[in-house]
Amino acid sequence: MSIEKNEEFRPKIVAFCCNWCSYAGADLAGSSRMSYSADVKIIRVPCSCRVNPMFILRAFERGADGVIMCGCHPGDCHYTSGNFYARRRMTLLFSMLDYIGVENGRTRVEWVSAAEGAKFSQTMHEFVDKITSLGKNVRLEDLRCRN
Amino acid sequence: MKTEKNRAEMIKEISGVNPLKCMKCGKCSASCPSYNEMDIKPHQFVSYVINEDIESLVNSKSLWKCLSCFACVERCPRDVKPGKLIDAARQIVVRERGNTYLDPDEIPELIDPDTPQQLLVSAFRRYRR
Amino acid sequence: MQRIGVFVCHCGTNIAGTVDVKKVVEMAAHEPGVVHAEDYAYMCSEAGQEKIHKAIKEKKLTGLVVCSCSPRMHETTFRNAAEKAGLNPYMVEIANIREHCSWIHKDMEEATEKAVILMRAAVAKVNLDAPLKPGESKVTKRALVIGGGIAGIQTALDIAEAGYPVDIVEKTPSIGGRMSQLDKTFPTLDCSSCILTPKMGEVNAHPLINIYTYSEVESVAGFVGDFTVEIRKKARSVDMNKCTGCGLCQEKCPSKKSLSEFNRGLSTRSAIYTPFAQAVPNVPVIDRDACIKFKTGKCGICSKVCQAGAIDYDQKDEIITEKYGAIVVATGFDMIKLDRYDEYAYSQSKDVITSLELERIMNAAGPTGGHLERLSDGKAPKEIVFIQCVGSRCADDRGKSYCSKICCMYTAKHAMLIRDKYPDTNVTVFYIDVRTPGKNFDEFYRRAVEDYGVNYIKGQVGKVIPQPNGKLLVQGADLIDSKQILKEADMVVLAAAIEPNEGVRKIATMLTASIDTNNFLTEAHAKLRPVESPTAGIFLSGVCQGPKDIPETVSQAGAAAVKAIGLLAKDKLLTNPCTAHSDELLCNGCSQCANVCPYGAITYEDKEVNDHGIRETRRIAVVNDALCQGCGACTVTCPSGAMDLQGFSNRQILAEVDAICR
Amino acid sequence: MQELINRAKELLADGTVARVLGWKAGDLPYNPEPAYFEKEEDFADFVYNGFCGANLSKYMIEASKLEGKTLVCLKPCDTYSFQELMKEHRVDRDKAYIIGVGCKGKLDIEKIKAMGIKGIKSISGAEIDDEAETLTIDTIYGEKSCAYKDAMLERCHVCKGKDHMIFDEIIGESKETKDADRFAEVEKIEAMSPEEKFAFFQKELSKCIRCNACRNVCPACSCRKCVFDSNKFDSAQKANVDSFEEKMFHIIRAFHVAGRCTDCGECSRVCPQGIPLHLFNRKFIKDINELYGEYQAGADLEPRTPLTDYRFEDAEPGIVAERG
Repeated sequence: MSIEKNEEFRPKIVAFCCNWCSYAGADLAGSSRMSYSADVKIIRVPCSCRVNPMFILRAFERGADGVIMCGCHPGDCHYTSGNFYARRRMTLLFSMLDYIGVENGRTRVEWVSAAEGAKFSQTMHEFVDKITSLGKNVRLEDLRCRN
Repeated sequence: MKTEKNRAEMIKEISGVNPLKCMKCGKCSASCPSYNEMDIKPHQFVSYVINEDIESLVNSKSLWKCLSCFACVERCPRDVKPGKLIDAARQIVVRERGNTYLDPDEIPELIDPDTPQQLLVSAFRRYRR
Repeated sequence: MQRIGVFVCHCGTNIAGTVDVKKVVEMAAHEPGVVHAEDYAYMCSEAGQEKIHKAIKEKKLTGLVVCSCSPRMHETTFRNAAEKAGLNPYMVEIANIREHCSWIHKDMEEATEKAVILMRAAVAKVNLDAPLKPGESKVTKRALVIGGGIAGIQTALDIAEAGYPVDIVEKTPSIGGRMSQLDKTFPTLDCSSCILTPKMGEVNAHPLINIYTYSEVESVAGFVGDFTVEIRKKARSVDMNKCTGCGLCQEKCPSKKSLSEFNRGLSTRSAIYTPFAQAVPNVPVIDRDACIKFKTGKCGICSKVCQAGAIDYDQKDEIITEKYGAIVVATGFDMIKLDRYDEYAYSQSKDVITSLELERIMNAAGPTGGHLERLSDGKAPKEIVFIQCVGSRCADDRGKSYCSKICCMYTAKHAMLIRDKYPDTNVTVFYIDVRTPGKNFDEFYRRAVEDYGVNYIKGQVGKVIPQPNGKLLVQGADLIDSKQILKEADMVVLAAAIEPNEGVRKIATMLTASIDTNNFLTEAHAKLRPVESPTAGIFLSGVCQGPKDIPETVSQAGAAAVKAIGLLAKDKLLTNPCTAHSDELLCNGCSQCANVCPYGAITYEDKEVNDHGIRETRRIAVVNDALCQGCGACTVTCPSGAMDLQGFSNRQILAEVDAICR
Repeated sequence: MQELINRAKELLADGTVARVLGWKAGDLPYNPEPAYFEKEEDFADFVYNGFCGANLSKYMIEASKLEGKTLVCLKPCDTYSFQELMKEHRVDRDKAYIIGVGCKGKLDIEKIKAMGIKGIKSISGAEIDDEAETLTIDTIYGEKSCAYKDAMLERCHVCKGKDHMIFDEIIGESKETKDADRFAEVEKIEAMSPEEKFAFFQKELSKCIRCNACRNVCPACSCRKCVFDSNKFDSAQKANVDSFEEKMFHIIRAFHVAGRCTDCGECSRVCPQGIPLHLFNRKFIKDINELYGEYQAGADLEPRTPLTDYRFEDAEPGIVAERG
């Protein structure tokens, strides 16, 4: 039985990276040429506390298959307490998404410092594999946006 | 006859070791109790595997001198586990020679009384796999 | 509608190598609002910026998108280029198609598609940009140096030389740090205290430098130019103004059993002590855990013998609050703990010592008065073995993954000094590689080998076994002669790895300075800004930033001082204009945002508001632009979206999300 | 109830209050409406019985802007909302004269109808001073009766307790009605498989017609201009075309009130489609209690709410995946 793979499923992944740590970590992963899948697109935010649950739900609504938010390690935040608030907010959001039946692998939070280029690339590899295994996001998508 | 390349690959796969991590510090040789009886020294196992010179490794005396006490594995600062490499080399020898495995009740006569207990333990560890 | 210009950089082949820049330009031309799109080999070059000026003037652009390297690299370059051509510098957005795209993807088609998406997101964002003007904030003309070692001393001296007041905060009772514990220094074999003590004197005498010893930083608030720091001056129980430093109290003090930290625990000291003779300030400290007066209430001999009446048992910790414009971290290093390296029998035998302990033993003011002797039986060692890279270059969790950089040189120094002073003592060094990267460093090492006959063996030591006869059996490998070495040694010296001083992580959290997993402070840029922390106003001096020797520490200390002086010389600083702003028509005045603001930049006032004809006074949130650092915590806590962040507004980020998911 | 009316008239007469905020009898016996009473004779159709479920705290936002004091009758669960609004400076404490009215559990007319009781002419046994054991309902098909408990609102079965958090005086006694675990329903849903959970909420939320009744009644959801109506967020869609938009609206609304929702149950009560909206808020309350320590919004005036506070050792978001 031959499963004809029409066009191989390419996940759309949005990554919110905080300007001081994880964005710098992504830069380091880039300059050290540590490759990861091209499906990940990075949006720069001043701090992980800037990420509003509305942005994440909007990303899913517009057809994203996975959303990952990266920030500084707790205690290292450039604004002293930003990532603590983000951590609580994201825990509640993920719990609510799990509550309404969305696979909880679709969202993730990872603390990456400016010196952890390898960890950033490794995290993106894991996340892309997880989302590819989960397949297309159908539960949180706005059908109008499917072009 | 398998080529040297995939024998080396097999050794790496069985032992789960990335030989490139070795920084040639020699701590494994320094910790090896049966260093002097060996022709190829523990710190050389890694370079023989990297250079894919498995033939000489397999025919070397040290293949059977290693007690599998894993002192080298314990102390290697780069987690290169030379003990596991030579162990994997032995596996290749055993596998290539067809299936003339030892059968359990042959063992008692083969062992002379003053074999070091450590040798038996490492033998069980190897064949248990 | 905005008139946007898109410039796509080749960056030589860095981008053009895996991204079809022509395709990106072609796709850019179709984006809404884009009236000009072109590519060029090096956008950050003069010629590249010239293209920007020309396009802005000719096409009267109102927004600019540059698809190039990371904004952390050239955002300021392109903003200045835009400003020179009359465009507000904050109407510029950067799409990172190098570090986040061309460098990490191999397939041309895949990388180009991603570059186009990133370009689209940047265009979507710039469409919603608004012109911003940076505000100003004041600069307190005073610097704080945390740590009183050679790094802190040198930085303080250089800053004070430029005429700015400096405070040094040192945790131990005296400045001097690790260098004061050394005997000689490489490569010149100067006596360490001979070159350090004059500097300590200079610092002590300098009118602009104020030294807080036996003190720690308690808390740091504020940001660049306006730090408010609380320093806890721990109670010394000795009045510093009265004490003449005669040392009588130390002699008479009956409690003599506590271990001297300065001598690495190899000798004892009295409860009231100064760490070493040349201590600055030369005022003793009472160790309240060891002092009999504090433990039992009896004794009090020191106050009786002190003619100056300087002893004051009920002295309390003092909190000093001070304002600073710049802070330099110079917290230094310490040796790693060797208790997990039992193959070297460090904790089993007293004759296995670390190199720092050897420094103290060979130092005239050390526990053995400068005579090289075994700590177990006091005899002179005839056979000494040095083991290099103990805990360094180790990938397992026992040690450190990095090379500690200074051990090869100081071991060569030790070997040379021992062979020179005790010619009949054999010295053997087990090494992996001898790293001597410095002026006169390799010549120094060759002198140890050629002139003093130090026996260098390429190979490591497997284990050290303390023998019943008191000697140490060293089992090592000689990779060159392919021999296993069994050597009986009288003394084994471990060149152990170095790590940042504990407590640096707490300071990094207070300063919000980023720090890596090895506890070294992360520099703003590894090559181009090695002495600044990414957090503005925080500078790094010495080993707190990475392993280095004294010459490098002193040069980095000077560099950190110059950076700090550069900051203090300014009367006012341009502040980040991307601050939060509350829309008075939407604000409920519910004060949720004030709870999350780390800088206390949000206040409330009752304001007369005309909301579509309804005129009433409402409680409105007001953001103080000088304090706000633009983190955005308030914008998410605000349910109605009244609070928005300029430069990263809700609609902009949503536009980027839409552009990416389209 | 008569005692309440006399007291209200007294305070109105001697001028301590300029108006009284209570309930006026509606056209049917089971739908009293909140109303202002300014003159003696208005009190003719003042009513306070088992159907007066509305939470009057939210009206106090506008009432605080009027001249003079307003007398407001607050049930025990309403007082939490009043304190939340005080915490956020939306109501003015000294513009309100609070009478803590007794409460024996409020009734849900949908439940009565669900029992097949139709054509209701009058209901007795729902008065505040009755024993609240059984309801006798006179309908055009004859007389029906049912137990008070079966007709009670879901929120009264998990009542937070009958003591008023804030009041100037208390009139009428209350009766304990809690007989169920507050998070039982939430736990039941959490135990379902992802497919079942998704199907459950898909079914429930697809009924949502975005009438915004839940938003209008919720005391915590009292922004001057809601984010879903302003252009601040590009989310101002009124008519929803796809299933996801209701989810987005209700999740974001639950997020905005998280840590501030007092679980007064009004959203579920007023929903014309009968969607159990309290399940969202209660899920957040359950998570906050488990992860960050017991917290009851409105129980005190402490400004720090769970989402504007933090501890170094908070759980990592990954815990959600581990908990499953």
